[in-house]
Amino acid sequence: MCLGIPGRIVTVDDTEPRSGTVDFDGLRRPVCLVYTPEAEVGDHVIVHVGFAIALVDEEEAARTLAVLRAMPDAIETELGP
Amino acid sequence: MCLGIPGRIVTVDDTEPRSGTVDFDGLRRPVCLVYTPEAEVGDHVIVHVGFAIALVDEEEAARTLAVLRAMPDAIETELGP
Amino acid sequence: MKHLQEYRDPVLARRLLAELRTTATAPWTIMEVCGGQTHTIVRQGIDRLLPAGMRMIHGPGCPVCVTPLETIDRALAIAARPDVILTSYGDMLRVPGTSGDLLSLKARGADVRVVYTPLDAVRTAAENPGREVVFLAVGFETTAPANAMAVLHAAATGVTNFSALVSQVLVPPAITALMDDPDAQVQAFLAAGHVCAVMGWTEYEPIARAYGVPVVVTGFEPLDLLEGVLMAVRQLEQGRAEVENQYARAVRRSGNTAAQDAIRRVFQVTDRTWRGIGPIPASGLALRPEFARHDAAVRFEVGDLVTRESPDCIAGDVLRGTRLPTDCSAYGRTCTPRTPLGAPMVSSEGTCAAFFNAGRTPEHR
Amino acid sequence: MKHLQEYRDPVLARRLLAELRTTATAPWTIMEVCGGQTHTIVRQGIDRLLPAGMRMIHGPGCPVCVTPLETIDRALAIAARPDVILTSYGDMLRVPGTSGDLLSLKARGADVRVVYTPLDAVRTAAENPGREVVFLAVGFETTAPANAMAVLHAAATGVTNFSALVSQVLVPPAITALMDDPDAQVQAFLAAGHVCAVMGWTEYEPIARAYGVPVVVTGFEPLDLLEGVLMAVRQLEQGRAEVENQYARAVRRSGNTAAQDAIRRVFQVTDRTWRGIGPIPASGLALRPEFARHDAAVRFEVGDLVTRESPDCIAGDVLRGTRLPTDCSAYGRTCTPRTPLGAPMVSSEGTCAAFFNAGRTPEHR
Amino acid sequence: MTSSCPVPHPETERVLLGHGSGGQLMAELLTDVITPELGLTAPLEDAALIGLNQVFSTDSYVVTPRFFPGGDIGSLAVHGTVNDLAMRGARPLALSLAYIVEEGLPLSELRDITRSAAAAARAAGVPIVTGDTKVVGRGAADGLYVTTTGVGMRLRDARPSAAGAEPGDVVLVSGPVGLHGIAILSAREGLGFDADVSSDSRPLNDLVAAMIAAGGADVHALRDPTRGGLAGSLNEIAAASGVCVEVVESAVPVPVPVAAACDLLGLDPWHVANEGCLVAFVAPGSADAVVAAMRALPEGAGTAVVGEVVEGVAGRVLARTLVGSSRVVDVLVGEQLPRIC
Amino acid sequence: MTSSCPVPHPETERVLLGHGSGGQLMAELLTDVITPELGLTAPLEDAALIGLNQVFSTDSYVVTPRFFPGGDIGSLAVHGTVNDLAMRGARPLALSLAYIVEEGLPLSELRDITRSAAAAARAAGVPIVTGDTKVVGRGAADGLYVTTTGVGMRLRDARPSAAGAEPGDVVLVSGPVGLHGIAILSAREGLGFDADVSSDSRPLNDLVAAMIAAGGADVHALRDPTRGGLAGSLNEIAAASGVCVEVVESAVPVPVPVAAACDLLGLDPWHVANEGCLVAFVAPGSADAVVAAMRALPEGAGTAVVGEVVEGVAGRVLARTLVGSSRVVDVLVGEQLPRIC
Ligand code: SF4
Ligand code: SF4
Ligand SMILES: [Mg+2]
Ligand SMILES: [Mg+2]
Ligand SMILES: [Mg+2]
Ligand SMILES: [Mg+2]
Ligand SMILES: [Mg+2]
Ligand SMILES: [Mg+2]
Ligand SMILES: [Mg+2]
Ligand SMILES: [Mg+2]
Ligand SMILES: [Mg+2]
Ligand SMILES: [Mg+2]
Repeated sequence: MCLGIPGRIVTVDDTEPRSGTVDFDGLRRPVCLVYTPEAEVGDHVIVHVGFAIALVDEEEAARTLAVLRAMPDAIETELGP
Repeated sequence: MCLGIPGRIVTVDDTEPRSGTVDFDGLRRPVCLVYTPEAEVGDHVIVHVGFAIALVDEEEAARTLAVLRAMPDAIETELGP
Repeated sequence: MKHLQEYRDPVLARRLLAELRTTATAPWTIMEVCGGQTHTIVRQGIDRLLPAGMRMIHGPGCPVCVTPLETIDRALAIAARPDVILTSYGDMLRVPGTSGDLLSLKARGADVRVVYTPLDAVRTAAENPGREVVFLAVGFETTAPANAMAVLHAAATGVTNFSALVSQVLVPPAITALMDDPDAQVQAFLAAGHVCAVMGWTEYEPIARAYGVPVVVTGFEPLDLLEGVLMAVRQLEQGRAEVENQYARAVRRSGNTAAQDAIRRVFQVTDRTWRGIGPIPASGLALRPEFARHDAAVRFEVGDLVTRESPDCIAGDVLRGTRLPTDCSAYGRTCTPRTPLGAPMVSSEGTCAAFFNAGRTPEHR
Repeated sequence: MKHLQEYRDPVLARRLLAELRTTATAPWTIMEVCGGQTHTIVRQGIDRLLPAGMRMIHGPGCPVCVTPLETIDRALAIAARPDVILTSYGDMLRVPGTSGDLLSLKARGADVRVVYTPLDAVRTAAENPGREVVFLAVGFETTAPANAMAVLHAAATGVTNFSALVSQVLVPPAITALMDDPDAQVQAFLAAGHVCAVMGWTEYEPIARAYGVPVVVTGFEPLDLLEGVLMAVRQLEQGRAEVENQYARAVRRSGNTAAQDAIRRVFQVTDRTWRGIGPIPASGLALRPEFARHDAAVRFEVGDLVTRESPDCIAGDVLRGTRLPTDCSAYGRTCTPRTPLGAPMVSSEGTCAAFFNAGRTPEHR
Repeated sequence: MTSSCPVPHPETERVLLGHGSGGQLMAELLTDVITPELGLTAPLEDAALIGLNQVFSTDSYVVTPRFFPGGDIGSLAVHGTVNDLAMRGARPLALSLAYIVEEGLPLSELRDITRSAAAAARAAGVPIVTGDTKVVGRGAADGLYVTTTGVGMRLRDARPSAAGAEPGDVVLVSGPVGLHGIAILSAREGLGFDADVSSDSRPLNDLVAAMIAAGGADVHALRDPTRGGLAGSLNEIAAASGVCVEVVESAVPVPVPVAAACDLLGLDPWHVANEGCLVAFVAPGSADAVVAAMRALPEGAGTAVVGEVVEGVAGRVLARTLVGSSRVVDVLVGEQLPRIC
Repeated sequence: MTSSCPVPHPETERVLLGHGSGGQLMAELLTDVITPELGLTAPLEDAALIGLNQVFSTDSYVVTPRFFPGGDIGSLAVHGTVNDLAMRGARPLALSLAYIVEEGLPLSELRDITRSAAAAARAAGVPIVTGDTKVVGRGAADGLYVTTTGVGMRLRDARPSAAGAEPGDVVLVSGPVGLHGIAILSAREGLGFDADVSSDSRPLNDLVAAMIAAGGADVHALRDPTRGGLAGSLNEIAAASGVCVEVVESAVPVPVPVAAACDLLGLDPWHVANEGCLVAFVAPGSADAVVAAMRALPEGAGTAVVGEVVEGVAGRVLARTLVGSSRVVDVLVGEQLPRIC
C-alpha cells in the first residue's frame, strides 16, 4: 500500500547507503537506492518514502499497456451514471 | 554614582535575603533590604539596582530643606541666559 | 509522468469498464486491501461505475487507521517531553489518541515535525545532539525497508539520540483473519502492489488456495484498479482462485530480496493489535532486541496508558468490510474529518474520510 | 516623590544661583565625579547658569565609560557562546567593543537580556538550569553591594550556572590619579552621593588634605547640585579644603557598614585599567578566589583578545577633564550617539553624549 | 460529543496551524470567533465595499521562504492585495505596506524586498502611499511579515461577487493551477526537492479590467484561488451563491511538475495555493467574449473553460472524474499535510 | 570612519530592535532603506493623502503583553489607526483588521481581542469592514500581531500636516504624557514593578473634529506622540516645518507615577510612548478657541499649553528647564533601555 510513484534516475551518487536523484517529470528528489542495487541512471524506479522499492520492468509495462490498448472500444451509452 | 531614588517601604517580607516592597509615588517594586536591616515599613530608603543602599534621615532632610528655603530671594534679571 | 499518466487514460478506462460489464454475471464482492487503492477508487468514483450489484469493500490497508490507539497515546506521551522532537509522516498528525492528536500537542508546545522519509529523522537527530529524536515508524511492508534502513543507518553512524516507535503491520495475517471471520463477505482480493513489490506474492498463494479466493496483485492508477478488478472477476467467473499479477511492471514473484533482508535484520515478527480490529497473531514487526537503544518504546518510560475509544465508532466493522461508514451513527454528524472519532475518518484514504469527502450519504452509497 | 520633588523647586534653584553669583569671586573649576550628576547638570543646563568663567568638569564617574575595552570584548566573546545567556544593565548594551556591541550581537542571535537588578540574573540562572547565565558586573561602589549579594545568593542557593564578569571600579584612587596628573585643573570635587551612601566619606579626607581640594558629598537633584557647588565655592573662597556633606539625608560619615561587609566578603581590591584613562593601582574590585566558580573570567576561556580603540577618540582627556567633548575632532561628525566611537558617547550621562544630546557645539560650549 | 465522553477530542481551545490554511478550520475560526465579534456577515468576499463603489482589502503575508522561484514576499504582498481588489471588479488606487521585522534580519534583504514590492506596485500601476515598520525581538517572528492593504474603485458595470454565480454560468480558470504552492514547497529546505516550477504570482487587475470590458455585469463571480486552492474557491462561490457547480477534472490545467509533486507528496493540486490566476463565473451569453478577452492578455493566455453551474445540491461542487464518474470536490480541513502512506 | 579603521563599529548590516523604536535608528531605516525604494518622500505624516481629501494609514501592533492596564492589542490597534487618520484632520470611514497568530494561541484570547477591537471601533464610530487571519508555527510569532489600516475623509478646512507649523504657533498637548509606555512596562513580567498607571489608549477623532471646528485651517500641525514619545513628535514637526520649537519643561503634564517610573528606570518621560494624546501647533489667533474646544471633551480635559514656535535653528526643539536654563530636546537613538548606572 502507500503512495509510491515512478521516476527516472538522473544521478547515482557515491554515498553510503547508495543514493541518487530521481526525476519525476520536472521534479527532482534525492532517493535512497540501497534496495535497487541494480538500478542505473535512466532506469525508472518506484519511490516510496524516499526509497526506491522496485525497478520498473519496461517490458512488463509495455506488455500491460499493449493488453489494455488492445481492448475493444466501448459504446458510450453503456457507461453510467 | 548611579541612579538611586527615594521610596517608602510599604511591606517587609519574610525572605532571605531580607526584602520588601517600596512605593515610589504610585509605583511599587520589590527591593532587597539586606543592607538596611534597620529600615521598617514607612521609612524612606534610597534604592539602587533593586537594593536599598541607605535609609533616608528625615531630620537631616528637613534641615537641608530648611537651609535652602531660608535662602534670600533672588532678582530674576540676574539670571541668564 | 511515464508509467503513471498512461494508466489514467479515460478512453482505456471506459473500455475496461465495458469489458467488466460484459464479463461479470454475478454481484461479486471484492476487497481492495490498500488505503492508497481506496483513495483512487473513491476519488475517481470507480466503484460507482461497476456493474450493478458488484461491490468494492475497502480493507484495513491504511496504516493511519490500524495503528493501535496505544501506540498513538505512547507517541503523544513521548512527544510531550520537552527534550523530544517527535517526527512522523504527515498522515499520523491528526490521528486521534485518547486525549488529542499530535497536531494539537504541537499547538500546545510540543516539537512535532513532519518528515518525508525516515532518513530525515535520522538527520534531524544528528543535527540536534542535545535532543532526543523519535520517529513514529508505522506502516505496512512498504515502509518497513525504509524504517529498517533508518535504524541501521543511525546505528552505523552512531546517532544514539535517534529512536523509532515501531508499530509495523503485515498484510497476509490480516487477510487470513478477515477470511476466518464468519461474517466474511469478500470473494476476491486486490493485493497491494507496493507491498508485493517488497514482499512478492508467494505469501498469498496459500491464502488463495486455503480460502478459495482469487488474489490479484494490483497497482494504484485507475487503469490498474479496473484491470485488477477485471482479472479478479474473470477468475471468479471461471471458478479459479489463484494469485495473479496485474502490476507486473513493478512486482516480481519473490519481491525485493534486498529489502526483505533489511527487514529481517532489524525487525522480528510479533503479535499486533490492529486498531478497530483487535489482536492478530504474528501480524506485526517489532525491533529486534539488539536495536533496543534505538527503540523508543524501550527508551521512554511513559507509565500506564489508559486507552479509550469512542463507543459510537464502528471502525472495526468498516475495516473488516462488514459495514460501511454510512452505517455508523456518528458518520457525518459527530464524526467528520474536522472532528474524527475514529482513525478511518482521518487520512483522506481512510474509508470513512474517503466516503465523507466524496459526499457519500446513506442514501447515495 | 518625597525627598525628590522638593529638590527640583525652580524658585529655590534661582535663589541658590543668585547666592552662588554673590559668593564666587573667581572662575573656579569644579569636577563632579559622577555620571548621574553630569546627567542632571547637562540636562538642566545648570553649568550654563554658573557665574561667568566658572566651569564644571565632568569626571570619570560613568561605569559605561570606564569599563575597560577588554571587559567589553570579553563579554562579547562570552555572549557569543550558544550556551550563554548574558545579562547586563541596559546601559552596557550599546558600549562599543573592538568589533561591535552587545545589541548588535543580540541581533545576530546571541541571548542578551537586560536586568534591573543582579538578583534577576540569579533568578534567570535558576530558571534555566541548562544554560550558563553570566552577569556583566560593572559599576562603582554603589553597584558593588548588589553584585556581591548576587554572588552570595547564588553560592548559598547552589545556582552553579550563575557567574559574574566583574569589572568594579573605585572612586578614591581615580580622584588621586586625577590630582596627580600634572595637567590637573580641578579645584574642588563634588563627591558622588550614592557612592558615599555606601562607603562614607572618610576615604576623601586624606585626599582633601593632601591636595588641598574641597570635597563636597552631593546628591543628584538640581538643588543638591547647586548647593554642592555653592558649598565647594564657599570653601574655595574661604581657602578651606575639607570634606563636607551636602547629601546628609542619605549619607553618613561611615557609610553603610553592612554593605561594606558584603563587598569585602566577595571582592578584593585589584589594579584596574580604566577605559580612556589607563591603569590605576588598587582602583578596582575582583572576585575573591573562593568565588571562582561564579567568576565568568575564570569559567569561560575566550582566547586572546586583541583590543583596539578609535585613534580619533580623546575620551581619556575628556574623562580626566582636561579637554571637552567639543574639542574632539570626531565629536558630532563620525562620533554620535548613533555611532559612538568611544564610550562617553554611549550612555546619556556619558560626557560626550550629554553634550551631544544637549546640542552643544564648539561655538556654544 | 459531551464533555464526559471518553473519546478522542480534537483541539478546540487553541489556534492550530490549520486554522490559517484556507480550509474548513479557517472557515470555522472566522465563523465562530472573528466575524460574530465584528458583527460582519460571513467574510466570503476578497475585499469589502465602502459606500457604493470603493473597495478595501487587506492581507498579511507570512510566506516561508521569503524568496522563492517566481517572486518574494514583497512582490507577493503587492500582487495578493491588488488581486483581491480586482476580484471585486475594482481598479486599485493605492496600497499601504506594513512590515513586522525580526531583529537580526539583514538590512540588504529588507531593501531587496522593498524594492521588489515597489517594482510590483509600479508594474500593476498602483502607488504604495504609506507604510509602517515594527521590529520584534529575535525569535518573535520568522524574519519578516508583510501586510498590504489596498483601496480601489469599482470599474463601470463591475458587480462580481462570490454570491453572484447563477445557473448556467460558465466556469473559467485563467491559467494553470498549483504553481505557487508547489514553488514554495520546492524552495523549502526541509522537503528537499527541487522542481521546474515558478510561482504564478502576478497582478490580475488588467485581466479583470479586460474581462469587465468584454462581459460587464455578466461577469458574475471572480475569485483568486489562493489559500485553499481551486477547490476552496469553487466551494466558496457555490456556497455563497447557493448553486451546484460541476467541473470537468480533465479540463483543469495542472502543469506536469505540479502533478508530479502532488503525486509524490500525496497532495491534491486543487487544494494548492495560487497567486496569479482566477476563477470566473460568467453568464453563458458573454462567456466567449470574456474568454477571448482573457486569452488576449499574457496572464490569461491559458484560460480554460472548466465547468458550469448545474442543477443540483446548492453549495456542492462536483467533479466529473477522468474515468467519467463523479465525486464531490472537498475543501481542505486544516493544513495540507504531505500524505505519505 | 573608513572601513580599515580598527575601531568599534555600530551594527549597520542587520535590523536591530532599536530600528523599531521611533527614534533616530528608525528614521535612518526609513530614509536609507524603505522610502527610497518606494519612491516616497520622507514618511513624516501619520497618514497619506489619496487624491485631495481621502486619507489612508496603516500600522502593525506587536505590543507585549497583549493585555495591559487600560487596553489590549485589539483596542490599541483600532485607536492607533483611527488616531493616525485623525492627525491628518480626517473623519475615519472604515478599518481593516489583519491578524498574524502564533499556533497555540488560546481561541478565547483571540475572541476577547476581536471583541475589544470591535468595541473600540464602535466607540470611535468606525466600522471594521474587512480582515485577514494568518497562522504561523510555534515560535514564529509572539502570540498575536495585529495590523489595522484605515481610510478616512478630511474634514472641511482641515489641513494639518507635520510640515505645517509656523512661527508664533502655540504648542498644545492634549493630556498627560508617558502613560501608555509605562503601563506596558508595568504589565511586563520581567521588570517586576507595578504602577498605578493605565494606558491612555483612546480614539482622538472627536477631539480633532472639535479642534478643526474651533480652529479650522489654523490648526497647523497634529501628531500623536506614539513611538518616540513627545520628544519624537516635536522634533519631527520642527524638522518637517523647518521651525524652532521651545517647550517649557514644567508645563508638560507628566503624571506622578510616570515620573517615578522614569526616575527609577532612568527613562525620559518625553521619550515614552502615548496612545491617547496629541500634540498640536495652532496659530496664536485661534489657540484660545482650540484649547477651549479641547477642554470641553473628556479626552482633551487635560490640555496644556506647553510651548511655542520661536526664532531659532530650524528643526531644533528646545526645552526651558526647571531651573530656567535651556537644553536641546533630543530624539531617542534606538530602543529606550533602562538606564541604571
Ligand atoms: S464514521 Fe467515524 S465514528 Fe463512524 S466508524 Fe468511521 S471513524 Fe468511526
Ligand atoms: S566625541 Fe566620541 S570620539 Fe570624541 S572623545 Fe567623545 S566618545 Fe571619543
Ligand atoms: Mg482572494
Ligand atoms: Mg484580502
Ligand atoms: Mg487575499
Ligand atoms: Mg506607523
Ligand atoms: Mg527566526
Ligand atoms: Mg501617529
Ligand atoms: Mg500609521
Ligand atoms: Mg501610528
Ligand atoms: Mg485574506
Ligand atoms: Mg511564543
